[in-house]
Amino acid sequence: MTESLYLISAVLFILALKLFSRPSTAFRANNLAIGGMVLAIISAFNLKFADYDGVFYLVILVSAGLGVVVSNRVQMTQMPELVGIFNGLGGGASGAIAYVELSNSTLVLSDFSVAIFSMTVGVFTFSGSLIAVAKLRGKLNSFNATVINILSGVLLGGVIALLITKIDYSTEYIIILSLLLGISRVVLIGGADMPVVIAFLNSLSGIAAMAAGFIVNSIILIIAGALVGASGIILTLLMCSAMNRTIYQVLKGGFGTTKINNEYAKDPISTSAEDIAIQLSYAESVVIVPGYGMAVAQAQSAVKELTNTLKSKNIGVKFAIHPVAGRMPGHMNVLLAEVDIDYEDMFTLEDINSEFSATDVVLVIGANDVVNPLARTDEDSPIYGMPILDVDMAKQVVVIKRSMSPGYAGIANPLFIEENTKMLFADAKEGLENIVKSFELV
Amino acid sequence: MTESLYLISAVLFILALKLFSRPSTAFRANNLAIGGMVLAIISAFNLKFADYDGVFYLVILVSAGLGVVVSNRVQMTQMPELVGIFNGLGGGASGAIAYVELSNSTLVLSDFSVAIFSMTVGVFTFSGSLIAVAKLRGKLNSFNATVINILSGVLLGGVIALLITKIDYSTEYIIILSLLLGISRVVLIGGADMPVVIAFLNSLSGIAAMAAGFIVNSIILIIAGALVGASGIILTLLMCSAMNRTIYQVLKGGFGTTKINNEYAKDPISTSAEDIAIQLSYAESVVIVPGYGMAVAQAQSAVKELTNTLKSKNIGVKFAIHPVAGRMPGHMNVLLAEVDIDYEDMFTLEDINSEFSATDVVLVIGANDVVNPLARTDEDSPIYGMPILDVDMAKQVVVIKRSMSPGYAGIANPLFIEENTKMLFADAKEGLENIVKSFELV
Amino acid sequence: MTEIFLYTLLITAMASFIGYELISKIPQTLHTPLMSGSNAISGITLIAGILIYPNVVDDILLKTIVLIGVSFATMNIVGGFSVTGRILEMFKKND
Amino acid sequence: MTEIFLYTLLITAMASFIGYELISKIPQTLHTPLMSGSNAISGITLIAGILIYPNVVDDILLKTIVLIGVSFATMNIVGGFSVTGRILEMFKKND
Ligand SMILES: NC(=O)c1ccc[n+]([C@@H]2O[C@H](COP(=O)([O-])OP(=O)(O)OC[C@H]3O[C@@H](n4cnc5c(N)ncnc54)[C@H](OP(=O)(O)O)[C@@H]3O)[C@@H](O)[C@H]2O)c1
Ligand SMILES: NC(=O)c1ccc[n+]([C@@H]2O[C@H](COP(=O)([O-])OP(=O)(O)OC[C@H]3O[C@@H](n4cnc5c(N)ncnc54)[C@H](OP(=O)(O)O)[C@@H]3O)[C@@H](O)[C@H]2O)c1
Repeated sequence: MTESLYLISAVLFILALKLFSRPSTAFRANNLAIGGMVLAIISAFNLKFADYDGVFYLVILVSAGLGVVVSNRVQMTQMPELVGIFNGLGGGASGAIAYVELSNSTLVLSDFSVAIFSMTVGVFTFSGSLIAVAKLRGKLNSFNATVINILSGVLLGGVIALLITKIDYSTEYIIILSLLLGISRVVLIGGADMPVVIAFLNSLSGIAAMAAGFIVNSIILIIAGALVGASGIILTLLMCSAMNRTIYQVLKGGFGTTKINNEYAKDPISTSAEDIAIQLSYAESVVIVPGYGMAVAQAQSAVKELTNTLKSKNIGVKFAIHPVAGRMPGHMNVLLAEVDIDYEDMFTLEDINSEFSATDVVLVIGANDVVNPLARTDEDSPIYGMPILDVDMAKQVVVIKRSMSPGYAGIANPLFIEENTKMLFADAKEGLENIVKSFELV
Repeated sequence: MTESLYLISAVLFILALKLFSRPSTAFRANNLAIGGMVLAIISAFNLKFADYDGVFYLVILVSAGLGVVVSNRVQMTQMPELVGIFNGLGGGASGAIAYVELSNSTLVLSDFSVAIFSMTVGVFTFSGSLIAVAKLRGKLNSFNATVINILSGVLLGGVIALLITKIDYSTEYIIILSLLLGISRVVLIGGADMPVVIAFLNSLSGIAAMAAGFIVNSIILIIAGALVGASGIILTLLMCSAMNRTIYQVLKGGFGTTKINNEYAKDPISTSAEDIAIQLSYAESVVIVPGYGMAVAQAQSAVKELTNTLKSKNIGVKFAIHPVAGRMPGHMNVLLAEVDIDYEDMFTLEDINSEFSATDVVLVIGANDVVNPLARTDEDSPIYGMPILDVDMAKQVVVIKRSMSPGYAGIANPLFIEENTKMLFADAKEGLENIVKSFELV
Repeated sequence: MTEIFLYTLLITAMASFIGYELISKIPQTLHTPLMSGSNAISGITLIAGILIYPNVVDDILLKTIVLIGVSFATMNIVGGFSVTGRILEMFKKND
Repeated sequence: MTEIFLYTLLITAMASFIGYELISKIPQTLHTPLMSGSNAISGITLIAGILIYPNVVDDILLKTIVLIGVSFATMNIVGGFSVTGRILEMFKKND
């Protein structure tokens, strides 16, 4: 009887995804998903709680506690890393379970291959995710692409050879090779492509769970795994198309490593916080474009303060959010939501691009590639064809960043030297705070 | 092996529904659904074609031939009736199969109740659909509601009583009672509510098929039945909400039978085809609102001619289509598509309502309730709250209908006596043809 | 409750959900062909007729009734798909 | 191929399809919590750990490995849902 609870659990997961489609119902959706998970767990125990020893419950308790602590301590700017870590854990779990199943000699051949698959994918996800996190934290640089490509080829060949020749005792080798494969694959990919990698690995961890479901014959694992698999794939494709690159190009690696002539034809017009305050106070409509720099500077509260100041002067403020601004999809939205900015004021690229020409001042805060007009004009540029926010159409543009150095794509941004653009060279947080202070003097 | 073809069949049905969402892919969707059906049939035969005698194949062949002939002969204006008839056949088929299953003494109790359910629903759908068709054709009038309501109650009681007391030989009684129930239920409902009834019965025929699937243990029957059930329910609810009535109110019946004071406070301004031609030739933007009268008059070709004439004079023409204009959802769209009017020129209520105030002339062709402003203004009106096309906001309105008689809801329409409204009292087809002719003289 | 029955229930629920999601997205323009097309699909009961026919060939009454069901379902399927095709052809032309 | 296996395949296909349809509709604003939430769901492997643990209690190595898997999955689930809740709370405030 309890075993059939998974039916309800599946329905809850699906309903959760459905309710996730609106900010106002998404919180409830998360609770439904939690409910689905709890039911699935109860259904798995099937009232045989006594079959489990103290260690088992202790491990669950301690791990759950750890999960709570970590998730409550983490800063919103570190979400990409956190998702990466959890993802690695999920993959590792599937890998471990599949390994144990493989040692069960009664497995039929089809289950055996599924278990091998689950283990390989799980372990690959585990090591790949950890490397991705290290890269996100900037602790690794891209290695020489060709060498590592050859290495990965050899590793892959090794796995296959072992699979064909010596099935019985090769599981440990496969684990090691999968680990290496995950490391060597991800190490090749540029740091800012890590969000794509993490979404992709997330999809894989779902697929590994699904495969585990086929082995232990649990339909809820299959369903949940399939849902996660679909989610990861969609986010991956979405990021790729927002960068106008194929998933193959991203996972092949090497992007952002070619050196490009990045000299500017003339000097930018630099400005001061006071001047920006004056300029803003004459505007009727302001659009703020946040980017990765806002996250780095933890400048979201300062953004909120500036927004309040502008609104108190009856100046209209909107936020234009590029799908890949920052370091994960929806990253900017979360940071802005954290400081209570209404999601109704956040606009997507499609919704706001036609409005820039009627905007008085656009304030670009630590964003770079997502507002680079070369994506529209320069066919040779690595970002050519990527849909960008057309801020250069606005009457005036103000950019806050620390220097003229390029963004992730490593290319110069002619927006910075345009006639209607002024640069404020400062840390985003300090810069914004200074602007707010200057307002009090205006 | 062949038995597992139903997996592909299920996938094809689902893909078909997905592709149905755009006019450009819907034709392909229909072919996918046909493919799914063929596979399901092959899968059911499971290569045992020899187990079936000549009569069986003959029946299939003749019925298929009949289906083709009827579907190719039918006029697009008769679609509501055709759908009603096919629906009845589907229900009847489920009823017949369930009856035969019931005579199989090895049924377990749960299967037995499912079979009873399938039979009741199927037979009910059969008789109800046929009455609905008769009503659509105007061959029946609404009976005295109270008497028939009591009768249906007694019938329903009888079915239940038989079910409880004497399970073994009661199947024939149940069939008769279900037949009667279908007749008596539908007979109560006003003629123009028949589309809702038919969509509802369509949903029921899907549910009957689903139930049949549980008995013969065929998952593809269950899936297809569930899909049809969902489709019918959605269309039912959609029509109800477009009329601002609940499904309960519709199925209870009696709508449109109360007598209302329908006298007009003043006389309408009547006009001639020549005057309309002149009026239209001075317009820059024209919106055409087709209604049931266009279907009755088979005026769609004349509409097309007028559209061509207007477009050749660089006058913009759009079509405003109310969700329940005509006698089934999408009815007007099909009639217009039949004469090659582009579906991009057809607008829904939400899309066009804001445009009327900027429209020079609105041409209402045989529509009535869907343009009745009382729905906005008169709380006592039976159609109060129904979303309508706000044609009275336009600069000028021209209405083509034969008389001042009301539409289905049986209430007067103050639009007809408004100052900026002119009436052309004529059959829609003749009237339009005269307007086109007059254009040649202008 | 056997596992297969539970799976069947799950499939039923999922199919209804998928139907609901997909059909909600179909625009008003296509509601008439949607009605006639889904109507055609409801003739799927033909499958049930095929499955039980071999068991009843010896009983002339039951055989006749199955044949009636088969005939109805076939007309429903063939006629329904064919008229839907006719309608959708009209929409295709516009491309 | 047993019937149950076929049903399982069907359920897999339907679940993937439902996932694809529903997730495509989630707006960009919610992509970060979507990622962390679906991530939490992938900890469902915990179920597999629960199911196989009783079979391996006698083998200390296997038992340890299952426990590692269980621990990872639990952190993934609890941490993932909890941080997702934290994020979504921020969006809720706005109503
Ligand atoms: N979000 C995703 O899902 C995702 C996924 C894959 C790839 N990406 C890639 O990530 C990039 C995102 O574009 P983006 O415009 O947000 O970022 P970006 O192009 O990487 O530029 C960020 C800018 O912020 C500035 N910055 C750094 N720290 C700062 C601080 N403390 N204060 C002020 N400014 C600071 C940097 O300039 P200074 O050093 O001069 O200050 C830098 O130019 C794109 O190239 C995109 O393709 C994103
Ligand atoms: N479409 C659906 O799915 C659906 C479903 C349920 C209910 N309904 C109901 O059906 C009605 C549809 O509204 P509607 O505006 O399309 O139709 P309507 O309100 O029924 O009015 C149709 C008008 O057409 C005129 N007419 C009839 N034959 C004509 C001819 N040969 N030439 C010119 N005019 C002719 C009639 O007036 P004369 O007799 O003066 O010519 C009549 O007033 C609504 O009440 C709606 O609630 C529709």
